[in-house]
Amino acid sequence: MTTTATRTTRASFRDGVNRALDDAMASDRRVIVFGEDVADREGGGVLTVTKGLSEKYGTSRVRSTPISEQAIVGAAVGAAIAGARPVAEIMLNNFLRVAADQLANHAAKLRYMSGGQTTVPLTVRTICGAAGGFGAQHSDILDSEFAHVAGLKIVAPATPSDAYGLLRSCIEDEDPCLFLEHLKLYFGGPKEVLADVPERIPLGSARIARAGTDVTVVTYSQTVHDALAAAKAVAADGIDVEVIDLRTIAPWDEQTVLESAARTRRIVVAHESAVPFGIGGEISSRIHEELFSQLAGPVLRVGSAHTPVPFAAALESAYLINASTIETAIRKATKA
Amino acid sequence: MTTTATRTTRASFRDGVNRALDDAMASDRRVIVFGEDVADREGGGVLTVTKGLSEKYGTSRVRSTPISEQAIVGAAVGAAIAGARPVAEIMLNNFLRVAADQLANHAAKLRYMSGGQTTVPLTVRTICGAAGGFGAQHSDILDSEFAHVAGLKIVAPATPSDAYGLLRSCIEDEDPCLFLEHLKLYFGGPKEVLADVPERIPLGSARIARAGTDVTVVTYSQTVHDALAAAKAVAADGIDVEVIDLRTIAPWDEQTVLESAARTRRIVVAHESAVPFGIGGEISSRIHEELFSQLAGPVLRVGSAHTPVPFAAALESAYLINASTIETAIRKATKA
Amino acid sequence: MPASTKIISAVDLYRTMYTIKECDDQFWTLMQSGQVVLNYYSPRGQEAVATGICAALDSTDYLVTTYRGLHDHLAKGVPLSDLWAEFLGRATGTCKGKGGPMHITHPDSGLMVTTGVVGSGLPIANGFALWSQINGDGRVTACSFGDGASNIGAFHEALNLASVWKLPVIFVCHNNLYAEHTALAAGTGVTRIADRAASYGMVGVQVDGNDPLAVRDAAAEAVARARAGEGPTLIEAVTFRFRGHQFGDPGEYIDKAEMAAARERDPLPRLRARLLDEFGASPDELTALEDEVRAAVTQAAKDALATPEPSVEELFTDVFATTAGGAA
Amino acid sequence: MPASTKIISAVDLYRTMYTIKECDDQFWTLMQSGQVVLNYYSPRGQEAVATGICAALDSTDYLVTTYRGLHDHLAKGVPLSDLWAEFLGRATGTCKGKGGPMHITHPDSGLMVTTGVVGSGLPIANGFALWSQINGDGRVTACSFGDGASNIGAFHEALNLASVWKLPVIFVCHNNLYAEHTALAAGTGVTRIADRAASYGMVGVQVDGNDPLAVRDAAAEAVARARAGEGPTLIEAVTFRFRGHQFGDPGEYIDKAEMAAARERDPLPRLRARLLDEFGASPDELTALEDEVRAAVTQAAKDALATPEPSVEELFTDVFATTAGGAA
Ligand SMILES: Cc1ncc(C[n+]2csc(CCOP(=O)(O)OP(=O)(O)O)c2C)c(N)n1
Ligand SMILES: Cc1ncc(C[n+]2csc(CCOP(=O)(O)OP(=O)(O)O)c2C)c(N)n1
Ligand SMILES: [Mg+2]
Ligand SMILES: [Mg+2]
Repeated sequence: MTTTATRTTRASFRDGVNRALDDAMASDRRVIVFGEDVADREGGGVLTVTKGLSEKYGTSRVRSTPISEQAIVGAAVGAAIAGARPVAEIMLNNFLRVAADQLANHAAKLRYMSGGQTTVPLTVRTICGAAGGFGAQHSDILDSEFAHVAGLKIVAPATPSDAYGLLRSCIEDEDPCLFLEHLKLYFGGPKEVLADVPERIPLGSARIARAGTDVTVVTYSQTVHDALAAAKAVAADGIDVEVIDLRTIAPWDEQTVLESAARTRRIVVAHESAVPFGIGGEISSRIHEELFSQLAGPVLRVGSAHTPVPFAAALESAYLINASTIETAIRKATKA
Repeated sequence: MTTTATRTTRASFRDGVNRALDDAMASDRRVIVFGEDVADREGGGVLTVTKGLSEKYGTSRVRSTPISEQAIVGAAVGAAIAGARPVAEIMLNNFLRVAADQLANHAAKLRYMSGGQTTVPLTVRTICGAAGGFGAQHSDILDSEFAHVAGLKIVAPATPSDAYGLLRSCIEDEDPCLFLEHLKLYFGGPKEVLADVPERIPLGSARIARAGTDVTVVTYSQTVHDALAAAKAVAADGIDVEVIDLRTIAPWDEQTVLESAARTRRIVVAHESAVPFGIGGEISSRIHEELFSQLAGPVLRVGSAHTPVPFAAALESAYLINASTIETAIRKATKA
Repeated sequence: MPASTKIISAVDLYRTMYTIKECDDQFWTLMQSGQVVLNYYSPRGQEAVATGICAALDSTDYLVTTYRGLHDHLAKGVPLSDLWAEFLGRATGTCKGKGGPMHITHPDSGLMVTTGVVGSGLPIANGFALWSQINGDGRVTACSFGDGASNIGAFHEALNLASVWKLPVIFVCHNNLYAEHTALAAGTGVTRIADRAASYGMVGVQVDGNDPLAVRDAAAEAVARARAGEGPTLIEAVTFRFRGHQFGDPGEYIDKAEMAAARERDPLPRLRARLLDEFGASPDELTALEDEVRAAVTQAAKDALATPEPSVEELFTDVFATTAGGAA
Repeated sequence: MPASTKIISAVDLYRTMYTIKECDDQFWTLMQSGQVVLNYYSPRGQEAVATGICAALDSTDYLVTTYRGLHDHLAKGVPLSDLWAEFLGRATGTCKGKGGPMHITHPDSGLMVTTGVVGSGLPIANGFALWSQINGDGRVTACSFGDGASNIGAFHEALNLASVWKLPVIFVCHNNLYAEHTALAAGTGVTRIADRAASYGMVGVQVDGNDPLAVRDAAAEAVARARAGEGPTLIEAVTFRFRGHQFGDPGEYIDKAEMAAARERDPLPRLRARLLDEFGASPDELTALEDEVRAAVTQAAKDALATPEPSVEELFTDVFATTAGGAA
């Protein structure tokens, strides 16, 4: 069900996230927001994503924090168990590596360890991905590092409306959610007209970003746009590509993927983080396990280079997955 | 090349690790050891793995540390760049989650970021795995959490001689190595007679733990023993299983695995950590990518439950992968 | 009833302490006999810390503790039977046997989190206090941790954040002078852990952790400060650990004379003597109390041993509270 | 030559500071004109800290710094041309263009690690100092970090370990009063960061970070302490950051009066005035020095702009030093 859009201004990815936070705070007093520089005195975040929130909801519910990622995620864990709906911001997902204990040893497990007595409905928002020369320590995507952890949900939207709808769902979800926002989507990602009351997107449900019949590309986050560009490029040669935007990485929408794969029999999995031991391994394996005898050829995986992210612009772009990497894989898949 | 064994006492896994450290320290003054409780005043580690080292090599080279995992791994990073060969102990791999930044953002990347000017030849030894009711925060195996990180080598031995040989290789290697020691191997793992000068085992090379013709089981660490038990169980029915012990998880020995898979055409990947987004996804995907049309059926994956590790003995054993889980998968694979 | 007006007699404190000691003794006996196999971290020697702190807390106040948490669990009011059952991994345990001794949670008594990761409880305790502060529910959160934990990063981040936000939280360092096998001075750059409070502009107090009344008084002050919105307190309660780090640790690294001196300060006989000397208790009364406690603990142990382990289906429950649409 | 006997004139300090300022100005101009696109963290205002510290270090001593590291890189002696080339991502850069400004390494000048993760340099600095201590090479390691970094866990763990092991390391807090957009008091529970040294039984000193001579003297004492085996020192150098957190930050959160007052303390005009008034330098001499520096920087910029980016093959080199047997 799509709500009729009445606004005419086009919303950026930032707008989608900002409005989701705003609407969530307006509708539920349990929603609180904290992270480095997120209050308005500090500019509403380095990308102004939280701008206006502390002015509107007060500095008790919207707080800038010290540079203390363990304290940030830990505070979210405790507050969530106590009854709040914390949305903690970790500036870049690379810094989750100092707070991984709170997320993976605690947030993900406390419900289970308590035998279901307590729940941990927190959301950790964080920026991921390579763009514009931030170098090796600021550009990773920690998707597979956390997907393996039982008890976490991982969400990675590609569009403003999905950012809105998925973030609302994360905040309303009873479980800990990691919300990955690709940096590139903040700079030049597509804009969309958002409805007055944009719809929520359920977790765990993929979106057919482009329907097609010949090859399925399974992807998520920023790479969705590269996949769409690749689909467009091969369309000229009569190759009709279906692009599935997973939106939720864990738990992912197996049903939608398997249905599409059964139809097209040719599948490419594409994501920005490296292929080895990446998310694609799970998707590829599940497709083989379920559809082995029906496939025209093996599921192909493409990603960025399995190296740290280099600084120099020429190297960064050589490192990164892009439309042409995906196009090559699509063409290879059609040969099978 | 196997050196003739002249000692007659049978060495435990602990002995293998302890001797590797001892021999490494004796042969190279750059080797230093530190971690919580590792010096002899503190008993040589909670499992006495480092016992005798500080008495023999002094408390300058063998040091107990405060409970400060970031400081421990960080000290290893700096010392390694400076010219030492640090072997840092993180008591349990779950605690690496507080030090993941030092390992994944720093140790793994500093060589690359420096353009090859500096190397980071450190080894982090740590215990992993479920055994004996340690519960959800002490029993994980963080294999896939780190395998995705470019620049790290990950090693997981199954036997005393491999523990020895691989640990020596890690210490001598120019790159950062994560050395995963399964807790169960310290309690009731198999014993072996070690040679006077046991051989080093090269990193990245798998071992055929059992040669067979019908099905290949790819595994590592403690699960090797479960796989061997499963192989024995099905042998009675004439199913001849080849068991490959990867020994090194990253980079893994694709060649050995692919050769075996091409021969048997039926493959099971088995490991203790959960299947979803686990190591098996990579191995399975690579086999499909390379041998798709030659396989008798899809590569099967088995692991423990995708849940936090439960405490109660009945639940812990229901959680864990075991010989019969693997046996079931082997039988299923032979049906293809 | 706010803690400040709560009247807990010295005899009540003794009852709690004796319950802790008795549980510990009975676990120990069961383990020694091999009837029970457990990764067990004894609080023997530290009874007065938990008891004194919890005497200053209301039942609705929160407590976050560690693997060495039995004393805290009992002092905060986790029911004996549920606790025993959880320690033994039974279906009737607080956490259905899924958490175990290192992960006791019992919200009804305010025992919110027990963590097995050193130092990780402190940031979480802040979260409880944060929500109390925003919510205005007047609750205070206490958080237990060890001397060794004061060297880990999470301690630093948590105390700093609590101070900057003036959170209603009390950080309670159970300084038993050892972190596993490492003596305080070997791992800690400071002698008095309470002094570390100065790094955060926080009040820090050191108390005799073997004196439950002294601990209670320090805690009551900290609770009052927290409830008044004046922020957190660091309490260092100096005590000792009589049974090594965990069951099976022979404790060879502890000097005999040090151990003997510590035994002189055993909080249980000490309080008992004071009850008789200063508080007018009679020997009979105390013996009766002890017998009663022993009987209750014996019963809890018996019941726990008789209850079944959780059914195997429980393995897959409680991972998520809500299952997402297309979830596997 | 041990630092203690190294004679660095005030004019030499000025030369270093002026080089830093000049590099910063030229980067800024190139970015403003759009010729260069960079994630750039200006050290403008903090020149005296890096210069004073490095004046007390030998070239064989180690320095570990952060993303805001240009002042440290230059003061420690990283050659202008290599540094410029790396900042611009060129093949001739210190790190072949693979590291970039946030990850400068140049072992020849003792600049060992530049990290982009707040606080993470401190544990690594300990590692360098540890090996010097074991190895007996007499080197000292200095480590730069910000005021905001003093709130992260790694800071705490590193200072404690350094103290317990008496490592030859100097922790240098460049207190520019802001952590990104957050003012010191909003995130830090203590007013004087140097006071945090007490938590580790460590010497802590606060110095005027706008006075290179004062910084040098404090550093020289710390270096002497470290070389004598007497352990680490925490130096807090109070300074300011004139150009916001990073290029593109309008700095709206900084009060105008505060900025104006800080500008009064700008270390460059201040040292220049002292050189003329106290040290007998002539205006011509200083102008000549400035011209010379400016020309050298202009040349380095020009050369860097003219050198090629690394070739695409470099993407895959330097991941591992040794490729394992069956490696992919
Ligand atoms: C982060 C982390 N590192 C190491 C351990 C292993 N460990 C468990 S208890 C302990 C000692 C803790 O000492 P202290 O904080 O003094 O508490 P105590 O055990 O004395 O109560 C250690 C090192 C752990 N659980 N978590
Ligand atoms: C662990 C971590 N958290 C957050 C960031 C993002 N970040 C980069 S610089 C910075 C501010 C650091 O402030 P301070 O330590 O005072 O140093 P300054 O930038 O003032 O030199 C922050 C929050 C980071 N790089 N690393
Ligand atoms: Mg202790
Ligand atoms: Mg600063």
